[in-house]
Amino acid sequence: MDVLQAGVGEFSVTDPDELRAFMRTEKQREMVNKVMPEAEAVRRYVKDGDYVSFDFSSFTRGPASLIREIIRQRRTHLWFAAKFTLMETTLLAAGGCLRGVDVGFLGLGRLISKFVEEGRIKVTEWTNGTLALRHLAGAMGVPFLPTRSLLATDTLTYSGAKVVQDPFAGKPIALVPAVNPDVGLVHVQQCDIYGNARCFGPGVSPLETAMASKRTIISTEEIIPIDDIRKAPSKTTIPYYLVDAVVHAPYGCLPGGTQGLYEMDAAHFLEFMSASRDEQAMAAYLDKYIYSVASHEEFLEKRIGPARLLALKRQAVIKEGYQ
Amino acid sequence: MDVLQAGVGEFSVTDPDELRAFMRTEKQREMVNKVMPEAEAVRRYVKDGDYVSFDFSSFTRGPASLIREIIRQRRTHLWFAAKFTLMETTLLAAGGCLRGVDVGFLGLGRLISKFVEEGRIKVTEWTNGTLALRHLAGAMGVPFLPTRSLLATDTLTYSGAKVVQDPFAGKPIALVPAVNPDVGLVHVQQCDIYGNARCFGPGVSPLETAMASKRTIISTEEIIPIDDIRKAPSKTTIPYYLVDAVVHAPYGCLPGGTQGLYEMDAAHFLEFMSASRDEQAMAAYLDKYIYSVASHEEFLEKRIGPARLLALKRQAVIKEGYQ
Amino acid sequence: MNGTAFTEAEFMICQCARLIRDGALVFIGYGMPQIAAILAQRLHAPGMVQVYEFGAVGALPETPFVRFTMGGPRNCYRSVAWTSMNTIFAQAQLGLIDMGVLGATQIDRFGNINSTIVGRDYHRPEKRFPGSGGANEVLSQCWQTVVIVKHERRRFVEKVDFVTSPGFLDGTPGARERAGLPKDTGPWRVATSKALYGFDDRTRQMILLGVLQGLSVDDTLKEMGFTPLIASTLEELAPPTAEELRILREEIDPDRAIIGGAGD
Amino acid sequence: MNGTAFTEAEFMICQCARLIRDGALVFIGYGMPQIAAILAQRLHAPGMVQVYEFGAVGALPETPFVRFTMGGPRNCYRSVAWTSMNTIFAQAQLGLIDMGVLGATQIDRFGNINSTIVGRDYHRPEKRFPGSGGANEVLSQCWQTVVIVKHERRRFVEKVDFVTSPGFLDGTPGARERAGLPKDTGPWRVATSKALYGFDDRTRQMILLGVLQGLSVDDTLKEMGFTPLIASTLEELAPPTAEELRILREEIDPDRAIIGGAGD
Repeated sequence: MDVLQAGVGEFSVTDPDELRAFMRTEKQREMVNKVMPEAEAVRRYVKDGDYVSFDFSSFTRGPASLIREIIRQRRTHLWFAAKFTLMETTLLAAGGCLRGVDVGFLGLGRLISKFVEEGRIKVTEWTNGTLALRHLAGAMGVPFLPTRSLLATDTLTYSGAKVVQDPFAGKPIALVPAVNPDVGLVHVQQCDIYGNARCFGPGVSPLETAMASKRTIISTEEIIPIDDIRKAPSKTTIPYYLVDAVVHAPYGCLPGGTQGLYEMDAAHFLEFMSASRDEQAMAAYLDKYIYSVASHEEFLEKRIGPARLLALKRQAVIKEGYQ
Repeated sequence: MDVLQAGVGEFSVTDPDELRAFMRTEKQREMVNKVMPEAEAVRRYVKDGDYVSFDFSSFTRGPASLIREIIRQRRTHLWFAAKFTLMETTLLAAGGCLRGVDVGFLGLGRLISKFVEEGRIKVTEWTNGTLALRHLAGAMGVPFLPTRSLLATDTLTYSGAKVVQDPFAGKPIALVPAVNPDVGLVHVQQCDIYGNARCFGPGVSPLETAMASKRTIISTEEIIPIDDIRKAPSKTTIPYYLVDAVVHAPYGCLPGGTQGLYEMDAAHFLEFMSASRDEQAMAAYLDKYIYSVASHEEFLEKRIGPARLLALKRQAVIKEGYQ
Repeated sequence: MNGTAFTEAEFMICQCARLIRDGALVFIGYGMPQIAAILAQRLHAPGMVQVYEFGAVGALPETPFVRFTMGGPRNCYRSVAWTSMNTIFAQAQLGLIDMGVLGATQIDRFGNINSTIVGRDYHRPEKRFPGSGGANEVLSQCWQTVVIVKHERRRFVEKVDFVTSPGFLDGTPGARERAGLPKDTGPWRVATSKALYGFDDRTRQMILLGVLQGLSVDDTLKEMGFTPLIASTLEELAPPTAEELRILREEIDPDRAIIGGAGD
Repeated sequence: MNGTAFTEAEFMICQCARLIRDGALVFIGYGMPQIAAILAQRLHAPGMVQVYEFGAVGALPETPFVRFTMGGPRNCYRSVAWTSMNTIFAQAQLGLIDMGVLGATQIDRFGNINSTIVGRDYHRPEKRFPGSGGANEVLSQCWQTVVIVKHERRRFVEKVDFVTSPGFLDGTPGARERAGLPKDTGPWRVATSKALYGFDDRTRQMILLGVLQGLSVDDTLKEMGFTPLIASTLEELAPPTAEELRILREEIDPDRAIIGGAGD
């Protein structure tokens, strides 16, 4: 396949057959109870140096409690797929967890930019759409997918895409390599103990993320009986055999919101935005919300409190479509 | 792009930019009432020589009344995507409508095989999965998608796929060309007058079919208010701007079933199977169920009758998940 | 038909069902494989997960089985997920589907399957058949594929007239991998109305593993168009048990549309 | 701030809103484009269809607008469909999305957009910005893209430091098509806090189409890093109307988080 242009960004591809061999032996086909505390899920399935991906966003249905646990356990040298991220990259970088980022959208706030400017965090350029497409390729078990985006830009130059001539229509087209994250993190509204998970509302790519990832950790607002799952199979976003751990995490998206259940905490985001201007302020933020609490439960209890939880729940007046 | 092998089957690709130009000018963005009789929908949007695709199957949620109307209007030289077909190819071929078939699954019964053996119907070989993938490519606006199926078979030799060396992982991989049907036919449980359509239950590729097709005709069991659509946007399988015509066709899948509403008519299928053994019997079948009735309503009234309709409705006792 | 008699279809279905592992994700073809899967689910493999090409996963089908049913509510009853064809074939391509169960018009020494044409000239076939359906994907992508086929000489041929779905191709080591097919996949067992076959690890040739109780090796070989390898220890294949037959005849297919024997 | 005064953000938003056609499918970026879309929807374009990169289509957002909201229930309220990112970008690639509305850090003479770095050395940037987000897709795939940008000299540069999203590239005829980008696409309008620009059909250079009422051409040119073409007939751009300001200030953004002016 003649390559007309090849991006120089850092990336790696998983050989499709190695991926298949992993899926064959490591993904449990039996329906077994996968519910475990967040600490255990992260200890088991997130290793130093892993490529980590998440869904959906910092503001909406993002696995914030799992991200905090990764930081709490002080993982290092992670590479993060920032396909719709606003705060996670800053938190992970400030926590010393991050080696690099696939951008997407790098994140909000000065600090993450500063990390990149100083060369402390590596970056490979992509776009939100091509990162989602790379997850789709990973989910399909193919090494690449074609797109007419990226072409003729420096984004492509500093990506890992290749431009080839389409052998059917004859025009140049970009191929983006599959990504198969070591760990995918997805927060959902409902999940059974086996991992059959339901997301309500729009999302970036929960199914693609779970399929593409070698390990998938689900955090869920609610654990429901499998009988409910079997009564409405179209509502299953992610089937159980893609899932390695189920973490019961009510309010797990905070400071983001979960559609139909609670609104995002805009005041907290302002606090984060303010802290994201310099390292010391962010260190204090991390200490307050992550290191000084032992778990998500303690975070809710000591740092958020029942009054705020109820207020955010009350604000979630729009229920239509989220069930 | 070095092509290691190229199938010799007949197929054509739509230039992605010509497709875009069509989508720009021909797909109506305004929400306008698209409800029309089946005769008008077929007259307007199905032309001699068209490539026609449908979803889902002959037995379940298939657009049978639209297929019958195409035969009734005596379209000719059609090419049909038999991605999950059992009776449609026989009916269309016996009705003189068909020039060729993308297989998929050619169909049940001796007659369609005989047509192919005698060279009266052309065939290009694919598989159910690669036909669905070709629709996905068409839906994505890319000229091809890669797959590890098809390789090393005569199916590939007589398809339109090409084998190339993957520029990322280095292994041979098949590329299947996009298909952009001239007309896509999808039967659904519910649709509003603008074309926002809901399929309940599993299906082959209703969204891919509607996206890939230049014209999409929806036939629907029920017409619902747009207000219902806006209350549960996740239930929308196909958004209105992909749709050109909405045909109100209760029992439109007969002799197939529609999940949650009525069971397939097994007795009718046995009658079809019996007729599908020779041309004269099939001619009589076509006359009885298509040519001698003016419309789907007349088909229901004169050839099925209220007792059978009610019986098939009563048999549909499983409702779980179909709403 | 007395209590111990059984049809060829019943034996094929029981053989096939016995090969289905508990806890496996299994891609189910149309017809006999559906019956075999339900039977396995009701006996030794309650945790096997049925996977259909139109996207249903984990169904617990309602019985009696209604002829033709595949995408309908009875066959898809109580699934864990309803996806789509592209999603489910993607999962097969990812290596998530353990087994596939398929029929065939012809099969050859190396397990290549033909369901397209009989005849030497593709453009003027003696007989045309429906083609791949989803069989090519299943045999390309699932880890182990079980082929269920009636034991007839015309079906077991030295070389299939048309390779619809890939077996071990020409049998040379690594032939599938060289072509780009997923590693370590291919046909695993061939369950017929008389015998059970596997494929030799080294030569990739079909190997006779067992013969139905009461039949001789010659009874099977004489109805084949080629001579397979023969395992050093041959299994005696048990006929359908009373329990298997009860479930088939009373629960799954009382009309005997698939299992046959209605006329006896 | 008196009744006729307005902020730069308010003017940019109103300009942008006026460019949104009724009945168009419009890809909406984060922040100001969201406000502009709601404003257009409430005034001249009730039938415009909002499209978001996470897959929501046809929302009628609840107001007041909550800062940061994008994928949340208020912004996605009463959509006609909730799809996914891959599906919605596929629809853009198919040619179904008429317009896109985007912000930019830098824009150059040929409408190339930079939202990645400022500085000559990619590996040692002076300033790092968030990168493409979905902007590259929007500018590559939508038929017409509106860029909404504050009128500052540092933002209007002869050549962007980094092409995040493709404008007319080097301006040569057919440059986008030669690269494989979809035909007849590209930046269409640039709406700033002082002026409105388009792109010359032949030279693909940015062309000044209009200036905010009360400002001169020089007022705009002196705050640009290059000199654009100037249309033979210049439009006088009306300031925000009382009705536009009422909707912005009372219905959409009473906290003035986006439209500004809270401190006045």
